[in-house]
Amino acid sequence: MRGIVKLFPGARALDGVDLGVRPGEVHCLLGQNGAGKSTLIKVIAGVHRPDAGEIRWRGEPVTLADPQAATRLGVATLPQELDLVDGLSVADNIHLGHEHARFGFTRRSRTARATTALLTRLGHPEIRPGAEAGGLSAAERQIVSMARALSHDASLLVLDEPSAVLDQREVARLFTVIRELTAAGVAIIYISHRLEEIREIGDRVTVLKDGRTVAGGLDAASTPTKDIVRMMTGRAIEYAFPPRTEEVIDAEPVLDVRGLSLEGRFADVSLSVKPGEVVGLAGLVGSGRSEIIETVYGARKATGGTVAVDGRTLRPGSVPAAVASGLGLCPEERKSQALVLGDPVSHNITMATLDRAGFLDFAAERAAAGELVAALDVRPSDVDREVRTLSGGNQQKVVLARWLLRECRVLLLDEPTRGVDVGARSEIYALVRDLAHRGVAVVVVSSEIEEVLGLADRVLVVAGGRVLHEAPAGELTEHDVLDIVLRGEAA
Amino acid sequence: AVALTACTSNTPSAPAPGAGGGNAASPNDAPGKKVTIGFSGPAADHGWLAAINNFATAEAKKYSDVTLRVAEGTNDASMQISHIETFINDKVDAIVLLPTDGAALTSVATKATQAGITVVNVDREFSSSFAARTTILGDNYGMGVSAGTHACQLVKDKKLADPVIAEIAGIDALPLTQDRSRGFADALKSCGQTVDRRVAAQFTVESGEAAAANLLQAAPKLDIVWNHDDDQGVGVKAAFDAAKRSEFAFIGGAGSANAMRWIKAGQMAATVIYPPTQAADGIRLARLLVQQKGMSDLLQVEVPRRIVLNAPVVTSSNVDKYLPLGFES
Amino acid sequence: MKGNRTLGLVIALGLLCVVGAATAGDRFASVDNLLTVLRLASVIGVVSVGMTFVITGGGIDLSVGAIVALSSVWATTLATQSMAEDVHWIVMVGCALLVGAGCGLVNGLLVAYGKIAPFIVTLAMLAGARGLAEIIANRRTQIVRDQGFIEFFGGSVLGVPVLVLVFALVAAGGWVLLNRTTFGRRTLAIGGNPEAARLAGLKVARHTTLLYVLLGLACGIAAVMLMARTTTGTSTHGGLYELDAIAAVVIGGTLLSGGRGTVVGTVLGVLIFTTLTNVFTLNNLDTSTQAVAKGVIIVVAVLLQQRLANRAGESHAR
Amino acid sequence: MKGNRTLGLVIALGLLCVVGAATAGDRFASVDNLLTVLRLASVIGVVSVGMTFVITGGGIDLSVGAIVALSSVWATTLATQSMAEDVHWIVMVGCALLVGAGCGLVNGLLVAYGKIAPFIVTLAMLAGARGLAEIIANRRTQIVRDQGFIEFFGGSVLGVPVLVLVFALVAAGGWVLLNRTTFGRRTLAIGGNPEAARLAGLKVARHTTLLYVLLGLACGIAAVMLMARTTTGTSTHGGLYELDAIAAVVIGGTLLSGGRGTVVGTVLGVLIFTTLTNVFTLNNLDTSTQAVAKGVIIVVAVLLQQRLANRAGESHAR
Ligand SMILES: Nc1ncnc2c1ncn2[C@@H]1O[C@H](COP(=O)(O)OP(=O)(O)OP(=O)(O)O)[C@@H](O)[C@H]1O
Ligand SMILES: Nc1ncnc2c1ncn2[C@@H]1O[C@H](COP(=O)(O)OP(=O)(O)OP(=O)(O)O)[C@@H](O)[C@H]1O
Ligand SMILES: [Mg+2]
Ligand SMILES: [Mg+2]
Repeated sequence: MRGIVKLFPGARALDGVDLGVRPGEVHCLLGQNGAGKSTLIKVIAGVHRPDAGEIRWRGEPVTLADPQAATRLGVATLPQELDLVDGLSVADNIHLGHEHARFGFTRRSRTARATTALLTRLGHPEIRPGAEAGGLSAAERQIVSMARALSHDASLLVLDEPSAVLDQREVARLFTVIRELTAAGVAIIYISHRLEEIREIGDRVTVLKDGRTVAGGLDAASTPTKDIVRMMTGRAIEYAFPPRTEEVIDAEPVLDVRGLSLEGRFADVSLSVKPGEVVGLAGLVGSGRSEIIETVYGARKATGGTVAVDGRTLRPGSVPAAVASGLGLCPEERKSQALVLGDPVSHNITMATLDRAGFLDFAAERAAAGELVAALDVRPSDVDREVRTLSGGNQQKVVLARWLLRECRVLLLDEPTRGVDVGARSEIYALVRDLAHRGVAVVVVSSEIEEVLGLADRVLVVAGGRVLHEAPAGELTEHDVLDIVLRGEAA
Repeated sequence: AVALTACTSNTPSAPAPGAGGGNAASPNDAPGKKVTIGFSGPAADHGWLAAINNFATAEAKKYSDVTLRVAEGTNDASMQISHIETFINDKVDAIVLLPTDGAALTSVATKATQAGITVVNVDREFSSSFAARTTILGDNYGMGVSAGTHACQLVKDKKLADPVIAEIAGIDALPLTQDRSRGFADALKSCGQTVDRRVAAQFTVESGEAAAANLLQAAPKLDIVWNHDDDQGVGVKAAFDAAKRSEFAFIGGAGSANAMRWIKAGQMAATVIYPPTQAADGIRLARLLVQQKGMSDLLQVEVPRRIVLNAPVVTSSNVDKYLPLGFES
Repeated sequence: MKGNRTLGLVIALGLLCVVGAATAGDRFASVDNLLTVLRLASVIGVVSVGMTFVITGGGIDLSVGAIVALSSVWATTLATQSMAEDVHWIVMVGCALLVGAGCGLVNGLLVAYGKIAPFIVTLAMLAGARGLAEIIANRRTQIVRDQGFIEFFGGSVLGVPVLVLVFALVAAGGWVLLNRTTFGRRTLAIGGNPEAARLAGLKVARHTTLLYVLLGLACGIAAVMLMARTTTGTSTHGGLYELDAIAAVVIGGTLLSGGRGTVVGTVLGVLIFTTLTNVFTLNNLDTSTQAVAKGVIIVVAVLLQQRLANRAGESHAR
Repeated sequence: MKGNRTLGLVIALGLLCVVGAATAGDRFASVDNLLTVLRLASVIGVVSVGMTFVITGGGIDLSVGAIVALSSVWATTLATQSMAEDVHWIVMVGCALLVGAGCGLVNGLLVAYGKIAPFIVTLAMLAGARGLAEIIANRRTQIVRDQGFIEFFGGSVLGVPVLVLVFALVAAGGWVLLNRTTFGRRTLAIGGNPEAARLAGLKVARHTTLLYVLLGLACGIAAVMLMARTTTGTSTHGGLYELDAIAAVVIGGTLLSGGRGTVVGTVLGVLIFTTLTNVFTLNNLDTSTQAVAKGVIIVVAVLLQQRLANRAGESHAR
């Protein structure tokens, strides 16, 4: 690909991108949030038509007019925003558009067999081909999307942040599959914000910045991290966690959860968070962490146990009650659970602060939103832009901004750095720490155990809907956590 | 033709049991064999049809030997067919049917007749004469003719040169509306006039008001307005009053009590009666037919096959005679 | 979930039948009455099955009644009828289907390629088709003269009325199409997530157009059935079918927002509404009371059904 | 985009006026005719403004016409009217508003807390409320006897009819409420993504209920206006208002799926439909031709408007 340009109303998403991918290699695409990675992918997938530039496939110039054309060439993509059809089964989702059929009639047992084979290859034979996609957890959906991309037998496989919601074990499985594919000569374009993954799986790296290629074909294993980060961000960033508060907090806990249960999901979860403390929930995908904090927040109605803020018990199953007493939640799926995609950034930021009846003060609203957008370095920093047009990581910041504006006392973060770039990631870490300093109690759920350990003061290890272990973060290593989880699962 | 074999009391809430209406009482009213009658009509979504229903049920209550089954009113021919089928399954003795569309209900009515059920066809005629034992027709074409003739009379009386004549029709898609309009146009032709403005409403007060409001704008000066239906006429009148327009002669249709009162008060020139007692008459006839009685005012021992009701014009000169017959809509 | 939803409808229908049998006895529980209910359900049933596809695919069609009217009128014009006399009554059937499919095509093209909201397109078609029907028929009821036609569709095969048979065929065909073919899978995908469907390489616009054509065809079939039932073609046929059909589809469990559809549910929905009317009529309720009762029953039935589905869902989760 | 959309409507309305003036001359372009059009637009306009809120909030209401009917009937019963005679006609107004809001409350509670699809709830209300209206009125047209009432609402203030004034007030109030208050913003959020709104701590159920109450109230106001206009209360009032109101709202640019709403667009939508009928009548078109023309005009207008919006959108990007 040479000199690819893509214009959007009011934005130059791609401004002359060059990219060359060889058969059998894993080509990593790096860049900050909004650099244009996903847009480039969509051009390759035939979703967007480039406004300028040339695409060659095995030396021949091609035009990718629509997704079908790309599929015909042998390009399969796993898009960043998981686009599964909720009402269809797993098997149907995977084979949508290239169904096993005879005379238009679906061949169901064959489809099911093919599905099971694919899922087994990805290490998830337990996902039923007949299950409705709408009922799956985020990680399971990611697996299904991956299976969908694999089902095409493509010669170029494009993976846009496939590991964002996966835990270590899952990522390892994914890498095994990728290696199998490359061994068979399949080319892979791999996008991730986790640099260590790039080192592990990547062969070459292309770095994008502001819609331009700043470096192409770097060696993935040998290029120093510092250089890559500088190329991406234009500055050097220490990829490190901010220091914890040393002093012992002896205040009463703000959030006190006792024996919380949700039948069939998790049982007897107790946790308390003091002001200024960061508590992490570590565990594998599907262990029930998301559900625990959603239940704490009142988004799901607990079947047992209590949630108390400042000693006052909250009405179970009532989000407004939780919000009124100072809770805030950044949910796992920002697109479906947090954002009104068609609304401007400013509206999305002020959404949780509208509980009083009355007139709107536009100037104040835009000013407040603008301040937060600047503080969190949301790009572009235009508060009137529809959230839909923001890149994934920037959308995440908008959700964070919402709760910063509300100045809540307990912040529940579910995968806060999902899809967030290195730079922004460290900004978010700093932000969380800063909030803790200001006396906010924070609960963090993340599939990156490293992140939980690095960010939290205290860690609860969750598996199978039970809290197995609780310890100060400093006393645990990644290995310990995995060990506890695996033992817990075996038990 | 028999005009208005209706009951003395026009309000169904105060039935006069056993009374033979304004016409002579007859031994026919004496209780006889038990008769089950099924009645089905269009959706009672406007005053005249509601009056049809009310009169019918009230009439049935007067007879201890009549059991009336009323099917849900509907404007869907297919639904009405299934109502009739239900009646046939039910083995009722007689069916009084005011079809949403005469032609559409013909085949099912024929089936009922073949099943030995006495079918009385009301208002909208079947397309086959084998479908019903007796047909009671309000005369839609005749109604238009009456209105048109009266309009011609007015033109002559007032010596109007080049009069502007307007027509506010009911639901335009219904054949009955077409018949009325045709009658009106034909009668006007006889005195060399034509309809200058024509709007259609939906037989409802509201649509009448809207149609009339627009009509008044379309025609800055009017001489004669014929409104097909007195029920929508309430709205038409409201529009006239709101616009303070009264330069024209306002002729109504159907003959509601409201219209009669306006005529008496000089706010309306005339109305053409279209009796809402047809179905009630149908029920009486159905009962007679099943009990094998004749009509007492006729020498004939059999009920006639076809009765066409008259469409008389009510004006200030004869309103007192008709006022008791006006239906409250 | 889906199974429970259908179960709820079956129970609702069952209860209705019990009430019918209890209040009207043999008059309700007779073969004749059953056939009456089924015959009535047939016409609107065919339209509703078609509507299931359009709604599942994320659309809506307000013009079904008008299309039925136009098809019936066009198929019974003098010209068509005399041609049918010369050839065979199949000409009338063909004409009705063609007109229906044609209207559907116009709807589909405007929605899929004109990118106008389906609500607006079909509202325009509602006005347009009915107006055209009135103009063609000159607002008169056109009588079907071909006895062969009436006898064929008015007849029975092994005791089952042909109309009911047609409905059964359409319903069965619809079920297979929705649940067992790629066409059906794609319909669900397009209704559930059009963007994902596009990414998966589906021809969304073409497929959407096809859905409307399919519904138009169903309207054409319904027009033929109505012509046979009433022996007429008129511009007043199909009045308020849009509401009845959408109601049956939605009560049946198809999501109005698309992406989830059930033909079985639709059929049950149609049967429930038709049986309700039948039971009312047998019990001699007056129309206004019927309307009120209908409103209350709809709400109570759906509430109960939801409870049921939830409870079953919970026990399933355990 | 939004501005362009409205511009498209303004242009459509302008064209319509040009056609009106060209074909009907002074009869169209007179103050009297203008007021007639506005008066006609007022009643359905008030309902449509209310409908804008419900649709923007992600719902739909099919029962508006029935609620108008029930309110008008209840407010003109013998009992209410004689109480009004003793006290003041304001009693009738209060009664209509209360009945409207009450029906809206029932709708809202069933949708928001009963979690039944709005389509089904309001379909049930449509049947129920109209049935109840018929029972109460015994299907008679009840005449308003209070002259004070009729004179007040039939009168004018500074040459502007009171009805038009009421419409203007409702529209202005609606605009402020939707665009300038937290209530409006919450409505947009809830319609745009109810799950996100819920997780942001908004009281989604309560708010949704309020939206239906608001629309019910609008229906009550419309009932009062209709009572003044027609001097009657009857169960046939408000026929097919659901279609008219939804059509005006959707043509106006409010998304049927929720999350985006415009009161100005709705008002323009209502005016376009009313003016269309007026121009047709002035030109003495028969109803069938009107219907066909209406269908074609709707489609062409929307297509043009979309082109316009796209072109403007592109030039904006340059
Ligand atoms: N539909 C659109 N309309 C307008 N602007 C868009 C649209 N889609 C993307 N953009 C803009 O294009 C730029 C590139 O976005 P893209 O999604 O490609 O970023 P990315 O590199 O994938 O970021 P991330 O790592 O956050 O996913 C961003 O500035 C974004 O705001
Ligand atoms: N609505 C639902 N219906 C059925 N199962 C569900 C539903 N939501 C979650 N689950 C299941 O509950 C389990 C716990 O999911 P949850 O999302 O809480 O896990 P988690 O620990 O947060 O992991 P992750 O979010 O990374 O997937 C998963 O196995 C998931 O499939
Ligand atoms: Mg991206
Ligand atoms: Mg999770």
